[in-house]
Amino acid sequence: MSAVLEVSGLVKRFGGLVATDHVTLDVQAGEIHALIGPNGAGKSTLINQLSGEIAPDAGTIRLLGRDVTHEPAHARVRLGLGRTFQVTSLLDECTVSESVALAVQAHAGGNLKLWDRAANRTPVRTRTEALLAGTALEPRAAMRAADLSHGERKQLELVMALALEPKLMLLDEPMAGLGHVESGEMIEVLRGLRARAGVLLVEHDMDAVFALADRISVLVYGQIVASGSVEEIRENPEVRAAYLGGEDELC
Amino acid sequence: MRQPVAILLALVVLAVLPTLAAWAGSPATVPLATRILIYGIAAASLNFALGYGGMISFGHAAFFGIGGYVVAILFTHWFNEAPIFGLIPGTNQLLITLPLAIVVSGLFAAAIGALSLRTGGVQFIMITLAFAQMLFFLFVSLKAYGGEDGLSMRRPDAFLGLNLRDRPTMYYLTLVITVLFFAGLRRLVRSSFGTVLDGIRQNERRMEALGIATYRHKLFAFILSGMGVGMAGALMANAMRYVSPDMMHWSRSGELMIMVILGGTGTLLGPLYGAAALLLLETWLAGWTEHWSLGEGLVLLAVVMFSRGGLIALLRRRT
Amino acid sequence: MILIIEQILNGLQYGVMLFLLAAGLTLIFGIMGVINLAHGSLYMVGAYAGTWFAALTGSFWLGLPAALIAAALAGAALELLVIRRLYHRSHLDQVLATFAIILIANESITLLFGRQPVFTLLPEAFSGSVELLPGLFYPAYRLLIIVAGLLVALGLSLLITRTRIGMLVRAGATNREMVRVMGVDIRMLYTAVFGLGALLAGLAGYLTGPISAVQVGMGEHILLPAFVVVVIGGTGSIRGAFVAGITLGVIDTCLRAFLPDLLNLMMPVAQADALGLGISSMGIYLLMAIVLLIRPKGLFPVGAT
Amino acid sequence: MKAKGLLIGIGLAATLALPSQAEDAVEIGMITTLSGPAGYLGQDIRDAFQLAIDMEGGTLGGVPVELKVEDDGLNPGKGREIAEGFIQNDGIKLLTGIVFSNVAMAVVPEVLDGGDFYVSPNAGPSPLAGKGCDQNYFVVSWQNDALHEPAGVAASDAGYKTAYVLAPNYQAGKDAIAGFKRTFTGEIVGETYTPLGQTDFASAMAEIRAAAPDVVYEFYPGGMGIAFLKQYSQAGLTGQIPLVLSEPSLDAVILKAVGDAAVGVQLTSHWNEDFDNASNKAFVAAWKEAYPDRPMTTYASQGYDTALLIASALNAAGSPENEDAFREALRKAEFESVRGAFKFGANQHPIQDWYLLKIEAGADGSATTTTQKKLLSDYGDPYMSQCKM
Repeated sequence: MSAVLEVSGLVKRFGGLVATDHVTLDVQAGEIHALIGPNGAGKSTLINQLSGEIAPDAGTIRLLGRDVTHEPAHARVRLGLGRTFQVTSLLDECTVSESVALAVQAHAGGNLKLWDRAANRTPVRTRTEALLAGTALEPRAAMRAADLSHGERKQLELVMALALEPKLMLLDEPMAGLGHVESGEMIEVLRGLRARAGVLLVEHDMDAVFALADRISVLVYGQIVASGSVEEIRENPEVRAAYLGGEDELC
Repeated sequence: MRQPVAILLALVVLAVLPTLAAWAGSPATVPLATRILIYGIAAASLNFALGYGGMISFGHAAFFGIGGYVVAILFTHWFNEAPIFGLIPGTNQLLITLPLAIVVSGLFAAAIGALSLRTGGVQFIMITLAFAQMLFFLFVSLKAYGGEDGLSMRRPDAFLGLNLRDRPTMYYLTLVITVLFFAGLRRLVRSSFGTVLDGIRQNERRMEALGIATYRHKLFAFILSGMGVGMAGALMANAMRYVSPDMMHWSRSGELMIMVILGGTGTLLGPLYGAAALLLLETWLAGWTEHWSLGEGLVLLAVVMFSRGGLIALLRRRT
Repeated sequence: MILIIEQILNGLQYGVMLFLLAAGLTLIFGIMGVINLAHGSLYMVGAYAGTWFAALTGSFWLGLPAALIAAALAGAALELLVIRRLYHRSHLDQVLATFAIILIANESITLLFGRQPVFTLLPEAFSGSVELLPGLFYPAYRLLIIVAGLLVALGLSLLITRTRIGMLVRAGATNREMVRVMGVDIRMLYTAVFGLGALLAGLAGYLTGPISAVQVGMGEHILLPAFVVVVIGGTGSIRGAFVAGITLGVIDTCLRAFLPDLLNLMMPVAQADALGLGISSMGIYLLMAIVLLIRPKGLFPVGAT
Repeated sequence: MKAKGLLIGIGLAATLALPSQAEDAVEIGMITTLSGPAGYLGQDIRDAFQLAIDMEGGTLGGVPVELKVEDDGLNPGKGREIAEGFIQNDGIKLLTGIVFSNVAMAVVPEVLDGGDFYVSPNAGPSPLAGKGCDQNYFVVSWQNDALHEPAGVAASDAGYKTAYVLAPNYQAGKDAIAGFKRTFTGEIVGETYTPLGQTDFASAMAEIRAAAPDVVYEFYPGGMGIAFLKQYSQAGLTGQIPLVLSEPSLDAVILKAVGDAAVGVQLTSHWNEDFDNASNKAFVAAWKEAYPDRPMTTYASQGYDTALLIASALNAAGSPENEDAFREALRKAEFESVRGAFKFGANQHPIQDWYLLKIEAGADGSATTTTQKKLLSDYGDPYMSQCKM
């Protein structure tokens, strides 16, 4: 196993508030590493630093062994990072297949070609069809992203991220707002991801976390207070006290 | 499959326009149509940045002026047989001046775009305006090139032995360039780059997450857009045989923007319709009353209040 | 030394003027998200209405309320009839609509008052110069403008920080939804803010009459600098508009006054003159470009949106 | 989508419609600036020109004429468009009216290349006065340079040794300063160019006071001039440092807007309302009757003179169609100019007298401009020798 993501000593301050307090963690290839923590713990801030949208004040981020601390977001994507957003962020005017095709094209390159016909790029089309094949989105291929249901939008984001063939996936609450059935489907999809990439999963849905995660880290007030296997975290008295509190707050 | 038919029909009308105008005893329609086509190119180029790329530039008249001045300055130096800085000889060959105008406008667009694209929203609108104003003031104070009074060209540039002084000839040249331009633009919009640009307009953060260096792509689009406007400016210099800082005035930027909005933002031919509508409206109103701007204001207001998406949307709704 | 103080006062006066216009613009943009190119027309309406009434009554002071009322009414009417329908449209539609308003306003004024610039009264008590320091004579009327502008700034800041309306305005600038949620009649608030902005523009227009020309299109010259102030100050921020207005006024004035001489020290006269001229013509635009390159959201950005 | 094609077709067809056919009347096309801050200049030119026609009962020189006026909006491109419509659609051979040099530069060469006539009632840009002169191009007003030189003469004449000069930072402004400097014999102690359109001159006032010159010369036409004079007065400089200006910086409209603040200012011009000649008296009386509320500007006098010049040529040639006869008649300039003596130089720009005027508090309390003395006789312009026709 090799680390696809290594974070060490990451610090981010907003004024007096320390949103990320010397965070050190890693994600191995083929592993789902879940990051949990109460609201306001700094999970989104951390994710945004990892993706390159916020610059950290200190610490380093290494992606596949390369220091990307000062690389912009798109450069990290080029190196093999894929992500989904907490609030889905799609191209609302594009259809499902156009969206995926654009992701495929973005990955394939040739984005500065002025004189080709994007719609006629056969490899892009084939790959798009392959990515959509068998997913719940396949029958929705001609639908505009804006008209999809919430769960379908979440899925589309995931497919678009996968089109980039990432080595590391940052998933920011993929279960949020999903119904029971949809959640079940999403868990299955995510489980399938493990074979393709390392995953850093930020999630509130504890059932999903316990079902999927190989390792769990707990973030409280910007600090990692515990890290370990599912069982270790379940049993960790410190975690229970600091974060989990009562069982009722688990979900 | 009626669209090709319609376009073909329009082309036929445009092709026989000079004959039609002569027959109707209204030859001034030809230079007017020439100007409409040129403004159409400029507005469509602006639309590439504005409608397709989501970059609301309030300074594109700068490139229009730059394109025009490249032609006029080269002509003046050629005419006076005085090389620029004693080094670069002037020329009156359209085959040199037109590409050069495009390149120089592109360079200015690169510089202005590179700085302006660091901002966004209303700040972007204002900073592009600021750069255009700076260029405007620069040319107003350039005594060597006529300052405020502008530069006159005794003759238009030479091109393949054609007499561009002849209005129908200039018109046909412009028409051919316009057709090529719009065919090229159509292709550009549907290219890989055009697709990516469309994505950036819709959701820049998403495109960044797909690994697209959005800044670089936007800049590239901004440069292409500036080049198109510069080409239009160069054509205008030839059609008018005159350039002045007025071409760069902020109200010209506004006019180009109005053509785009009037015709339909983010549509291929909308800006051309917008240019035609605005110029025809002005010509018609001005011939009718000296208080034409009141009429123009009311018409523009009515268009924006009662139609969304400009003339092209109105047309689509009718058919 | 005296020259420097005098130029700073001049800059202050110009800055105050810019602030009066920018305050309205920045509120309208910050709260309603509308780019109002027609703000200069409201400035013109105030100037014409006030000057006309002053000429009719023979009193500068009676013209003042006329200017304020006319501008505020024009602003409110503009909001009710046109702007209100554009809140949900793109900036582009707003630009087009307000540009159309400029055309309509200019031509209407031409039809009503003719093309000639109109004569403006100067209040008798303020017609001369005051000796502020030994050797420093300063036009009394300009002092009046400075004082009036500073008082308005103070009043506005009290209004914004101490009253319910002000609270709503602030809330609106940061988060439009919040105001709506609070159950406030947002339409009334919008009309009121627009009217207030128009009133300030009308005040600026009327005050500028005696030192400048009241003529058609007078608003367009000052519109661009006012927008520059809004952008430099940070859209939606009254404080930003104030700081940026005053700073810009002073810097612009001083640049024009002292830059050629300063450059003279460093290079030959001819070059220094040309360069100084160029820079001072572009002055405010250059300044804005620099500010935006360093702080893309302006000096005092409002909210996080 | 077939409407696409139709739109273009209909739109262009609309402009094809209605070519107005001339009856017997000679059509004169007037392109002038009627909108925006400078709109009053074009308005005065147009109204005075029309006044001359009306005074003759619809004719000029006995020939029925029809004046077609369009507003160029101070936009060179628009001016050009109007010219093309006049010439090509309406078959008009005689154009006039342009106020501003930049519009003239875009329009005049086009008119002349087609062999048509242009008679300028105002703008007289230098490129068209020297090497670029043309047999069909006549300027009734003045050549731009000549407009400002008399002010320098007046200042020297009055014995001023030091002068402070100001103008907006554009070509006309620099030309004005150059013109003044050419004829001023004293020393220039300060030279300030302000951004075009700027109407706040506070910093300049401070510098003028500091420089303490004998005389100040400024070139600020229109609204800028109004602002300058008001601020000059408020700064307490009026009465302390005299102003000597050329006409555009203090025309009658500016004077009316400024009022008493301008009393004492000296001015050079080629015309004033109080000129004592029959033609001028008739003009003043007719204007006062037609426009009792509007001050009389030199622009109006130039528009009127232009009409009279054209009348004289129409009288001789009948129509501009008789090109050679018409041109010959224009050249002779046999008309009673409201400014008295008038003739054309080799470049068909005026050779005329320049006068010193002064603003004085009038009997009825309002400031008026009175003629002091003749400053220069038979004064031409520096470009005459360069013109080869």
